Order: sequence, then C-alpha cells, then structure tokens
Amino acid sequence: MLRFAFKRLVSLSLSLVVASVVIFLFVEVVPGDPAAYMLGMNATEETLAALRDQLGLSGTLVERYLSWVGGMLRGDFGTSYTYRTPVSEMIGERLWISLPLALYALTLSTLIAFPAGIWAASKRGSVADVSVMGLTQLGVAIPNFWFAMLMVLVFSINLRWFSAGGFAGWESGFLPAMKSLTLPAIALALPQASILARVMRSSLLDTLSEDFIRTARAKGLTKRQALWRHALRNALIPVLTIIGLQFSFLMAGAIIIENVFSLPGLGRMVFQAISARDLIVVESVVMLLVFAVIVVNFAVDIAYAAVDPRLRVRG
Amino acid sequence: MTETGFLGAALRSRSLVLGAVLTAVFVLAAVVSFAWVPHDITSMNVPDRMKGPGGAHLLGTDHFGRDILSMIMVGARTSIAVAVVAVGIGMGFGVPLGLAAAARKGSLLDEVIMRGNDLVFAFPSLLIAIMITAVFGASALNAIIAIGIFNIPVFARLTRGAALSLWTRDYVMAARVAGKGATRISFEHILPNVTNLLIVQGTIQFSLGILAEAALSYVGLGAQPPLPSWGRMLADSQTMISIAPHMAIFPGLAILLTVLGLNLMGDGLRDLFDPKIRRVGR
Amino acid sequence: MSLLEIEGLDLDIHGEAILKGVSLGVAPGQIVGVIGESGSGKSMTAFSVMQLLPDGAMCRGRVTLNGHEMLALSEQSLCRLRGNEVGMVFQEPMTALNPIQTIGAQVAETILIHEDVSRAEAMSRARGALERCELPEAKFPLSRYPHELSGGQRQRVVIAMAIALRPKLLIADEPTTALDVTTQAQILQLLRRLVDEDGMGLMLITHDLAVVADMAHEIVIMRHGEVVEAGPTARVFAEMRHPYTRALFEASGHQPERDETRRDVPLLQVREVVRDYALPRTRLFAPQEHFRAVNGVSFEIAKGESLGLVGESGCGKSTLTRAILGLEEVQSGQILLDGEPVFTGHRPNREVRRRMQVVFQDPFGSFNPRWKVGPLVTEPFHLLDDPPTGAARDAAIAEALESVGLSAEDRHKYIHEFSGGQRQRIAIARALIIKPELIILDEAVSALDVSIRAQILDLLADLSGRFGLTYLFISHDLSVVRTITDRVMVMQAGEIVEEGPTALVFDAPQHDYTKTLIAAAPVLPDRGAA
Amino acid sequence: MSFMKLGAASALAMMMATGGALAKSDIVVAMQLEPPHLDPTGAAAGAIDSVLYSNVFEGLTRFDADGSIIPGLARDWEISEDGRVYTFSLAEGVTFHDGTTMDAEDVKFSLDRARAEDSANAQKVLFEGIETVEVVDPLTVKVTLSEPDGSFLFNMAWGDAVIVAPESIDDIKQAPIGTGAFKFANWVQGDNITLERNPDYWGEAAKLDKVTFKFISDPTAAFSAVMAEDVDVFTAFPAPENLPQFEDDPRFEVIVGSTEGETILAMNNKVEPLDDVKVRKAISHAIDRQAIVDGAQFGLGTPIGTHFAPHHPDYVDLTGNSQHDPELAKELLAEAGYEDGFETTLKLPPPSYARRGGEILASQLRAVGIETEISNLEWAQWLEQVFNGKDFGLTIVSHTEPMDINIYARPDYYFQYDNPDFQALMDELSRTTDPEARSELLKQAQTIISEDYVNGYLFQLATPTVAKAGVRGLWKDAPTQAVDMTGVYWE
Repeated sequence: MLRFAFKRLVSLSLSLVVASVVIFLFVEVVPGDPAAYMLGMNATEETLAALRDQLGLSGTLVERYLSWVGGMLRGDFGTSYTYRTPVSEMIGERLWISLPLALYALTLSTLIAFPAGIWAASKRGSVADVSVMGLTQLGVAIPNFWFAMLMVLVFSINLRWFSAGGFAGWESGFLPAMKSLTLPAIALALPQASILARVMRSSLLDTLSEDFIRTARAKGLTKRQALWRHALRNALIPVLTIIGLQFSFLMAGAIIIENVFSLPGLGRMVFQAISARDLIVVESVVMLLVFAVIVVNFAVDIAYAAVDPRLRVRG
Repeated sequence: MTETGFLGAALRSRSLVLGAVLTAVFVLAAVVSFAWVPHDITSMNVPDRMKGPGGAHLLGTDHFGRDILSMIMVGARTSIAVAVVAVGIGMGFGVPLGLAAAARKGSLLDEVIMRGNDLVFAFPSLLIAIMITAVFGASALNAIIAIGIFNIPVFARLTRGAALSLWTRDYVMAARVAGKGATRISFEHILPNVTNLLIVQGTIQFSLGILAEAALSYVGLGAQPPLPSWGRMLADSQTMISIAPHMAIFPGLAILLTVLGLNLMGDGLRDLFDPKIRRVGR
Repeated sequence: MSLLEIEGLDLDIHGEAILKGVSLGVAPGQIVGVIGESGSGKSMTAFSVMQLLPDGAMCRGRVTLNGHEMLALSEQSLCRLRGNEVGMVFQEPMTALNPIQTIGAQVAETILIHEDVSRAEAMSRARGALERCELPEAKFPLSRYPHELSGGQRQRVVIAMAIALRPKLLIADEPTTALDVTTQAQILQLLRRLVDEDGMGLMLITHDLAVVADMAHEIVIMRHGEVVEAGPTARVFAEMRHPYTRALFEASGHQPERDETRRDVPLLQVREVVRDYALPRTRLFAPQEHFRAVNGVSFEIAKGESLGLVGESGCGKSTLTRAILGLEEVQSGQILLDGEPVFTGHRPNREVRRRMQVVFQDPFGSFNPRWKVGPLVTEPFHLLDDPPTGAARDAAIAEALESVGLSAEDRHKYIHEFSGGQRQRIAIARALIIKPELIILDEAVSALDVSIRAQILDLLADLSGRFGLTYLFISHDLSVVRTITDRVMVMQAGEIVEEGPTALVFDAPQHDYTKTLIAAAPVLPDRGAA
Repeated sequence: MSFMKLGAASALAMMMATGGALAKSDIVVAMQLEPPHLDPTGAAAGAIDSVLYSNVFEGLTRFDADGSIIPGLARDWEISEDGRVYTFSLAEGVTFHDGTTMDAEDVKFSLDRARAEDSANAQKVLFEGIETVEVVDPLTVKVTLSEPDGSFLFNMAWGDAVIVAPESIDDIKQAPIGTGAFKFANWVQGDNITLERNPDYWGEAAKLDKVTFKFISDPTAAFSAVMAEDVDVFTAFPAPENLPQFEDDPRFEVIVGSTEGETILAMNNKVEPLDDVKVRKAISHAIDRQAIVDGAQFGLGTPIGTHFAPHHPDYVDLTGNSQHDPELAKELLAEAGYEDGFETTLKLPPPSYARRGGEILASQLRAVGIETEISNLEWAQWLEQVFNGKDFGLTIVSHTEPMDINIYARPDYYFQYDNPDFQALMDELSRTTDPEARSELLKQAQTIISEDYVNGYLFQLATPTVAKAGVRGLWKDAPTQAVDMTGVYWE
C-alpha cells in the first residue's frame, strides 16, 4: 500500500513540475502590458519603464520563472501587480469564499444524488426510475448561469428572500454568510447532482447484475438487504471518481457563477486578473487549482484502496 | 442484429426518438437560417425594442429591436458549428492517441499519453479557455480550439480503455497470427468495434460543447458580433431581465433543448448498442 | 413424502416458453443429477425452486419443498427458507463472492440473517462450516478476502455458505464446470460427503454425463425445457429409451475413426525452449524477478501426426503455443518447422508462419463481429506475398467453406448469424485457406456442447486424412484428447512430465502427476454394463 | 493568514444586520469598479480618485461641483506678471490623519515626487512645466514654471496632484494617510472600503460619521442591490435600461449628470482611406447620434459636434457640421473614389457604451457601404493594439479627462492628427491666462477639429446616480472622477 502511494506521489510531483512550466510559458505569451494597463493613456514611456522595474517584470524569462517557483515552494506567490499585496494573502481571503462554496455545492449535490440514484436503481424501469432519469436529463442540460439568472429574478428581485449578490462576510456570522452562498451553491449543485445521480444509478445497476448479489439472495437476503449490504459499497468506487472530478471542477468552474452573484471568490479574481493582465495572480491561482485537482485525484486513489481490498495488495 | 432489426429497435427506444427530434429541430433551424430568416438580424430599429412575444416578432425583440427568433436561428449555427468542430478535434486527435497507447500498453508512449491526459484533465477547462481567448482574442475559432483541446483527453482515455479489452480478444490474436502489425490491427479490428462507444460519447461531448460555447460567449469570449450566439444573447439580456424577461428565457431554452436532445440521443444510442440491454429485450 | 416435488412446472420469460411440464423429485439423502445441454432449461428449473427468477418470469405448476408450496409463498417467507432450508452453489466461483468483504463475514451472514445470534457466535459457526469444507483455520483465516483464494477454494467458501445452516436441500448448478479436473474431483467428493453427513438432498446440475454417472442415484435428462427421460442412474444408462439420451451418451464417448499409420518424417522440432515473463517489481529497486513459464521443453511432431498436449491451466501450454506461432520470442532454445527456424533474429519470418495456423477455444471471441465471413476467412492471405484476388479468391473461399461443411454463400453473412458449432467450422476454414501444414488447436472444442463436439472431431479427423494435416491438439479435457490424438504429452509447471502413444499413456501412466490426472477424470460406464 | 483582516467589522454587514436605524449618520455608496490600490498619484484607475479625492486626500486647489477651481490646501495665491511664478499661502493648523502636520515641506515633497525622473505618476505631463519648488516658510510655497501655463491651477486640482506626506508614503497603497474630511478605516478586498469622519479636520467638518464604498461590477447584481435596498447610493449606475424603474419608485430618485467624457468614434488619420477628409466627413454624416444614444445608452447622453464638454460655458454646438445624412455620405464616398464602400476594422474596449454603440454604428456604416470587422478587446489589448500600436481603423472610446482638447495637438496621439495651425493655437492657449481670450481660442479650436472631421464626435457620457430619497449634497455632474462625500447628509 505504501509503495502504491509512493509511486503515485512521484508521478504527481512530476506532473506538477510540467504543469508549472506550461502555465508560466502560457501566461508569458499573453499580449498586453500590465504597466500600460495601470498607468492608462497619458503615461509616458519612462513612467512605464519605471513601473515595470518596480513590478519586477524586467528580468529574463528563466529568472522570473525560477523566482516564481522558488517563491511558491516557500508559500510566497509574489506580489500582485494591480493590488500590490502579496498574492498569497489575496488567495487566502478569496479561498474563504471559493472553498466553502465548493464544499456547500458538493454536499448539496451528494445529498440529492445518492438517494435519487439508489431509489431509481432499486426500482428500475418503474415510474420512479423514469422520473428521476428525466429530471437528471433536465438538470444536466440546464446551463447553470441561466438557472442562476432565473433564480436571481425570482428569489432576489421578486421575492427578496436572498440578496442578489455580494458576500456578507464570515464575520457577520455563519448563517448570513451561508445565506449569501445558498443561491450560487444551488446553481452549481444542480448539474453536478444530476450527473452524480446518473452515475450512481448506472453503477448500482451494474453491481446488482453481478453474481455475488445472486449468491446473497440465495442465502436468504431480501432485495433491499442485498442492495444495502453488498451492492452499494461495490457501486461506490466509480462514484468516488466522479465526486473527485466534481470537487476540482467546482473549485475552478465557479467563475461564471461567482460573476453572476458578484462573489469575490478565486474564480472571479482570476477572471479580473486576466483582463487586468495581473499575470502573477493568474499564474499562481491556476497553479494552485491544478495542485488542488492533482491532490484530490491522489486522495481519490487512496480512497479506492481503502474501499477495495483488491487494490490494497497491488504494488 | 440485422439491418431492419437495428432500425426497429431504434424506433422503439423512446429517448432516442425524442432526442433525435429535438436535435433535428435546431439543426434544421441552423440550416434554414442560411436561406431564410423571419427578420434581418443586422438591421436595428431601436424604437420597437424589447417587445414581448407575439405579433410580428414571434419571440419578441431584443434591446436593439432585433427579432429574437431570427437571432436564435442564426445563433444555432454558431453553437452547433463550434460544438461539432470541437468534438471533431477531440476525436481526430484523441482516438489515434488512445489506439496508440493501447497498442503499446505499458510502454513509454502509453505512459506519456496517459500522464499527458491526466495533466490536461487537471487544468480547469473554463479558465484555460478564457486564457486562450485572452491570448489570441475572442472569436468563434478560438472558442473551438479551447473547447476542442479539452475533448482530446476524453476520447483518448475512452478509446484506450475500450481498445485494451479488445486486444485480449482471440480475433486480434488471429490477426497477429496472420502477420498483421499493431497499427493495421488497430484500424482494421479495434477501431470498428469502438465506433459505437465513440458515437455515444460523441453526442455527450457535443452537448457539453454547446454548454461550453454558451458559457464562453456569456463572458464575452465566444463568437463576436455581428455573429449572434446564444450565450451572448443571455449576457445582453441579463440587465433587462426584470423588464424584458423573454429576452433571457428564449435563448436559455434554446440551449437547454438542444443539449437535452443530444443527451437523450446519446442515452438512446448507448442502450441500442449495448448488447446486454438488447439481449434481455426492453 | 420426498423432500422436493416438482410437478408440471411451466415457466415463460417475457412470453417465451422456457420450461414445459417439468416434473422431478429429490428425497432426503438422495443425489439427483439433472443433465442437459446449454439452453435445455436445467438452471431455470433450479431457479424456479428458489424462486430467484429474472423480471418478467411467469411460473405455473407445483413446487413443494419440505412441505412448503414455493410458488404460493410470499417473498418474506421465501427469504426465510433460502439459505435455511435450501442452499445453492453456482458455476462461476471467481465472481460468486463479494470481492470487498472477508470470507468470514460472508459465511457468517447466512447465520446472522436467519438466527438472532451474536456476531461472535455467528463467526465461530462460520469457522465450523469452513472447516467442514476442508478450509482449515491456519491457511484460511476468516479475515481472508476472495481475491486471495483460488477458484476451487472460493467454491468451497460458497458451499460453506450454502450448508452453514444444514439445509434440507442443496442445489448445485454446474459447480465444477469452471474448475480443473483434479479440483473438480475434490469438490464432487466434498459434496457427496456433506450429503451423507447431513442426510440432505442434492440436486446436481451439469452438462457432463460422466460427472453424474458415478455420483447420482437418479438422473433426469432435459432437452429444450422438457424432461425426456428420468430414473435410477443404472436403469437409464442400461435402457436409454429416448433417442436423445442415446445420442448424448454416444457423443460423450465418441471415437472418430482415423487411419493409424505410423509416420516418422519430422515436421515441427522444438528444442530446449525456455520462456520467462518479467514480474512486476515488488520493491522499487529490487532486482527484476522472472516467472519461468516454459522450462526446457523439447518434442517433435511428424508430418500427418496428431499430437496431444494435456495440462491444467497455468502449466504453460498457451505460452508454448504463442512461441511456436512466432507471436512471442523465446529466451533460449529453437523452434524449427520443416528445418526452417520460426524466429530469425528478433523477427518471425513469414514463410514459416505461412505454413501453420491456429484455431481458438471461444467461438464467440475469435471473430470480429463487424466483418462478414468472406473477409474473416481470407485474413491469413495477408501472410502471402501475392494473395489471390477476384475469381481465384472467391474460389478459395468457396473451397474452404465447403470443405468444413458450410455453403459458399455463407461468406456474405455476419458471424452473429451462426451457432457455436458453425463458428468453429468457420475458424477451421480460416485455418485451411492458405493450406498450412500444421494446425494448432488450442482448446478448440472445450466450449462446445457434447453433441456438436463430436461432429467437429469427426470433421478434423476427416480433414487430416484428406489434406495430410498435422495437428497439435491442446486441451485440459483428457477424454477429448484420448479420442483424437496419436501421441500425447502431459505438461506440468512448464515441463513435459510424460510423453508417449495415447493409448499407452492413458492405460499405464508412469508419472504420478499423470496418474492423479487420469484418476480424477470422470469416466462413462461402458455401454450395457448393468 | 489574513483571517484577522477579514475579521475586522465590515460596516456594511453590521448595517444590514441592524436595519436602517443607524443609516442616518452612515451611508453605503456603491460603484462598479474597485480601486486596484489607494495611491491616487500612482495609477490612472479612476476608481482610486472616486473613493479618495477630497474625501481622504486634498490638493493645493480643488474641483467644485460645477467644475470650477476653488482653493484647496492653498487658501490663496499670487501669480507674477509673466505668469511663471506662483506663491501659495497654505491653510493653518492642517494635520494628516496620522497626526503629523501638513506644511510647505509636504507640498514640495509631493510635487518633486510627481515630477521626479523615476516617478510612476500617470499624469506626469501635468508637472513637466515646473522648474523649481521652494519652501519660503512653513505656510508659504513658491513654484516657478519654465514658461507660463494658463491651466496650472486647473492641473493642481487633479487627483494625481494631491498632497502626500513622506512619513506615510511607504504603504500608502494599503493605508492612505491624507488631510481630508474622512479617514481611511478598512478595506475588505473584492467587497468594500470604509471611511470614518476625521474629528480634527482643518476645514468644515463632514456631516456623516461613516462612508462605506461597496463594489458591484455585475449590472444585474447592481440593479438587485439597489432594489433590495442593500445600498443607499449607486454612482455611475451601469445599466441605464433599469433607470425608468427607479424613477417611478418613490423610494428612489435618479440624478442624471454629465461627465467630462467625450465619447468619440476615433479614426486613424494616417491609415488609408481614413486619411482623406472626404471619407471622414462621409463617415460623420453616416452616423445617427440620437439612435446610438437611445440604443446604447437608453437616451442618456447629449450629442456633441466636437471634442468638448457641452456643460462647459465655452462649448460651441457644431453638431450641424455632421447631420445624419446617408445620401450625402454616399456622394462623398463616391467623390473620394469609394463608390462601393470599403472594409475597415472597428476595435472596441470593454465598456458597454463601446460594445453596444459599436454594434449600432456598424449597422449604420453598413447602410452606406462601409463594412466593419468588429473585435471586442479588453483594456490591456486595446491599449497595446489601438492606443500604443495604432493598429486600427476605427474605435469607440470616451475621453474622461477634463479639458483634454489639447490631445489634438499631439501628432503621436493614437488617432494621429497632425495640423500645424491647431498646434500653434494650442501653444497660444497655454500662454494666455486671460479668461475671455482663452474662451475665444477654445471656440476656434473646437471649430477646426469639427470642420476637419478628425473624429466622429458622438455624445457626452452621462453619469446616472441612483440614490435613496432623502440623500442630499451629492454631485450631479462629474467634472472629475470623484465621489465627493464631504458635503453629503441625510435629510
């Protein structure tokens, strides 16, 4: 088991290094000079040059890459060009919105998807199955930003139950903060719950057609007991992968929802940083997101081994 | 499954028929829009802006007074074109990579392709799409490239998985006994038996492509004016949602129904091709 | 009143009739053998007793088990009976156990479901059941997982689960079909012991007449969902009133006529062949370990001869086949066909491979479902430098198909339009098309039903006579090898342990491994032996 | 980690929680863009001035609501005959928010810093004329210019010319220390900035205890924030289409002022065929200004005929030179040799006046045969391709700097207009300080660029402000980018 983890760790750090090179080169190619963006139309050439020096934009490509990566290893992502504050601090603040939002959406999606998937699988072909499948088809097809717009129209503008945007801040208490995350979380959770429910159902149906379920029935277990005691745990394995994928998507994919609800999260910060050519922020956040995704995948692999003993022996 | 049997089963599967009809409606709208459109979408008459549905304009007009139905028809062209080409890129590069990785399982090539896939999967797709359009400028073509890139690993991984199981089959061993090389076997034996899977996944990726294009143009990075696109229509309508809700509802519905149609078709095709389902019979 | 009585049982699934008027009975302590080829409905009969039928199944008639009217019982009470008064064992041991649960938990579950006992109590009784099935505590602790056990050991766990509560009736649906000959013998022996000890009834379902011959008190022969003949084993074997029973019996012991002339011109020479597989490294920097699949094998096959190669799964016979066919390079030793080496340098040379072909075991897996029969059969032409085209090609196809008893017109059909037996004929046509000298038959008939197997064996015998073909016949089924080969070799753990004329080896085996093999193989009683 | 910073009570949240009761002495002002940092002398971003100008920082002189220049930290000043020497006498007893005194030394430090070699001041050109800055005594500063500059006092009122202190200059970007009526309190990045009343302000004290600036960039979120009464005032409301709803809602009042933003269709005067005045004239006549104002800005904005703010006394209405006359436009194109029109590029920056205006304009030009290939750029790309690279045919942008007609005297400016007579006129203007003479020169300047059809002059950018009924003292127009809260109070 340890060797399995070690091997994955090596390939993980390798892909991180490759990712950092790819991101750095890609961001360097982005046309548009941050200094010009900050100093506007009347700035003279020397002021632009002076500012570029201040921002540390004048070093060679390799120097800047090494200083960036060196900094990251020490947890210092460098200073943002536009905000002039340490990027790590900005990320810290924004993480306090993106992470809870992602977890909130993931919990919602899992709480909806598991019962729906299991219920549909256990009553295959019945009205319940068809209706769950129909609803999830809709859930997958609805563009979540459109759904968000409609929710704002109904719940914020007409019914005034929720504020239409902005983030109340954690210091205003857990509930108000969660309240301002509710609509965005629902908008994010809808498609994810639909996908997860469908995967849960098909994975459960596959497992229910396995031989050991028939053996269990032959031992006297009722259909329900066979499902809960044997089928469910076996069916969890592919579902775990999907949950892992969804979490990494929610961390980065919330850009548009954060924009619709003007939540100052990671996604929106990067989006604004791209248009402001605040390259150091873009590089660092994308690197962080890639790192988060790889770590989540690694955790899912370990979880696999925990759930499935056959993997435990391998390697 | 003889030819007629195939068609018979196809017609019986509800989701396939419903999906095909829905998708056909929008493909038809896109094709017809080349020749005829209820109102010319380039001409603007600001006086009769934001009219509700009904009367001369079946679905109402937008904030420049343009006919929303015509915009949706022409917008269908953009969305479908972007999604089709993106899936084409995904298949065009992904399938050969998958076949090559499976043919030389365990070799360095296999490892490189698989690690490459994991890496591309690790990147947040929407963010990278935004950066691509930031570098090369926002346009339908760049949206195609941005979405296409993220289709490649999907098809590569799918093809490799399916090909690996086929390589253990006896008829591949028979072909090797007949002296055929890995590449020839990959295209003569493996690929034909993987096409079903590719068609099903193709429809799913097609629908995801439409959603991705809509998202990109919603943040202003997809097709540029005067080329209409559903995502941008949504973005424009957002501020007027309380005074002209129809401007937001119809483009959203267009996206929803197209994606729904494609997903239903994908499901129907999957059941049709899946021997397990067919043997037990509906 | 006998333990199990089935009277006039009809079963149809989605309107398609599966069982028609089946009647049979099992008394306590009695072993009833249910024989039938695939599709005869024998398994469905068992499932009807257990009422574990797929959706859309409709049962009519009467099934009484130990006084319970099974068809009338509610699902609730059926669950109380299953595992308690009736146990069941299945064909595929590899997938019959929950892969992520320990064997102890799975066996104990049968007890916990039916009796209100503590978990510890259930675990200790599970221990007892496993011991009874010859899975001692030392080697098989309760904490073991299914993937850590072999096929035979897993079947023993399934049996332990079935008999944990000492059921009145045990149903075994082809319990040993997927196992090796030696393991099969042990499992059957275990079942017989359990029946005697608990005095329970055993309904043994199989397609192998020999298995039932020396074990069952009564046998029931089924065909297309109907019972064609039933009665005490000896009487049925003696009378064989129904023609199908006679055909079945005859096919099992079928002996195709072959010309026995001695041949001594060598065709294939295998000299001191060694084949190693690299094992996955256990520790990151450990030296690369190898598994020696073939260890210094040497033998020769003369032109026109039919040589048998027998051995249990994992003895290396498939590896040897792939080496001979030039698919995998050997670590040392040489393989010559008519003096020509199969491998020159690292590349197999085409001229040699053109003169040998192979027929595989699984008729459903050895054809690309997307191709028509024409292209499938002509695939070996790829080995020829200038393969025939146009009319010459059609003629070659027609000749090949007709020589195996099919029509030239079959070339336009798809493979899924043919039965298992017909597919194996097409496989042979594919092998014949480039007129090879050596055909390797890798378990070519193991997957076929007994009656069809006999026809294929006849065809092979006829073809070797007509075209002077040489066969290397590989199989784990001794009875088949015995009927068709001139000489036979027995392989164990990568080495040839015994070799000689077939009749001699079977009648007077020298090596004790051969002895155990031959002893384990069930043998049909001679006809007429009352 | 920065959790502590988040922990600082954010006024907005407390407000919302405790309802409107406290609103009387506090106020929440919302705006679209968040300042990148808080040093008005270190960047061009308008948002910095909007929050800090005269609220936190003050200059020697100061803009009043109607755009006129009034005394700031300099109570009064004498100008030498040759107009080159300015002697400012400063207000007494002025202290910075950190308690340090504000005197001539700080003025000298601020001006020298802005005009230094390595200065990163976006408007460095305003200080080029300064030769020497001398401290006469703690309350008197003498500034000598290399040559007379009629607009020097005007320049010293800009946000980029506010007075800063050497003691607090280092982390000015995060903790600005000025002399204004309000002190900086806290900044929750991405969400809001709070200012508190400065108890020992030298001038007339501010009427409000606390001002919170909230940043909402998304137009729909802006609409719902105001509708849901999350905010009291929204300056430069981003979605003009929602204004009618606020107008007929008694809870709100809408104030529509104008800005210094001349919105123009800039034409690249050095690029074929736009170098031909006939073609530029044809384009100007093809434009229907009112349709663009109605379509893009929902009626907000006054059409202009030249590059000058209409609310300015010296404005000359020259819209007559470029009446919407497609037929005339076609004739002119034919005369210039482009009977069947031509193709050019239309590169648009992000603001909605450009994106929406661009689409309408494209269809108007198409009507006379001019095909335009639209490409929507972000600011960084627009600056690189259009402003610095001059790689464009047409573009739409609003010049929000006050009194910037002199950009037509700079041949290297992005629309590359090079007219020696106009350049001479501008030199003369900068030399004259007498008001009548200046306004005569300004009128001449407006007429030249209008008749030369340098650019297509579209409309003056309006600035709609939505406020709760009862808010008094807000600026109607925006003579400079500022949200001056010093005079604001609840009725």
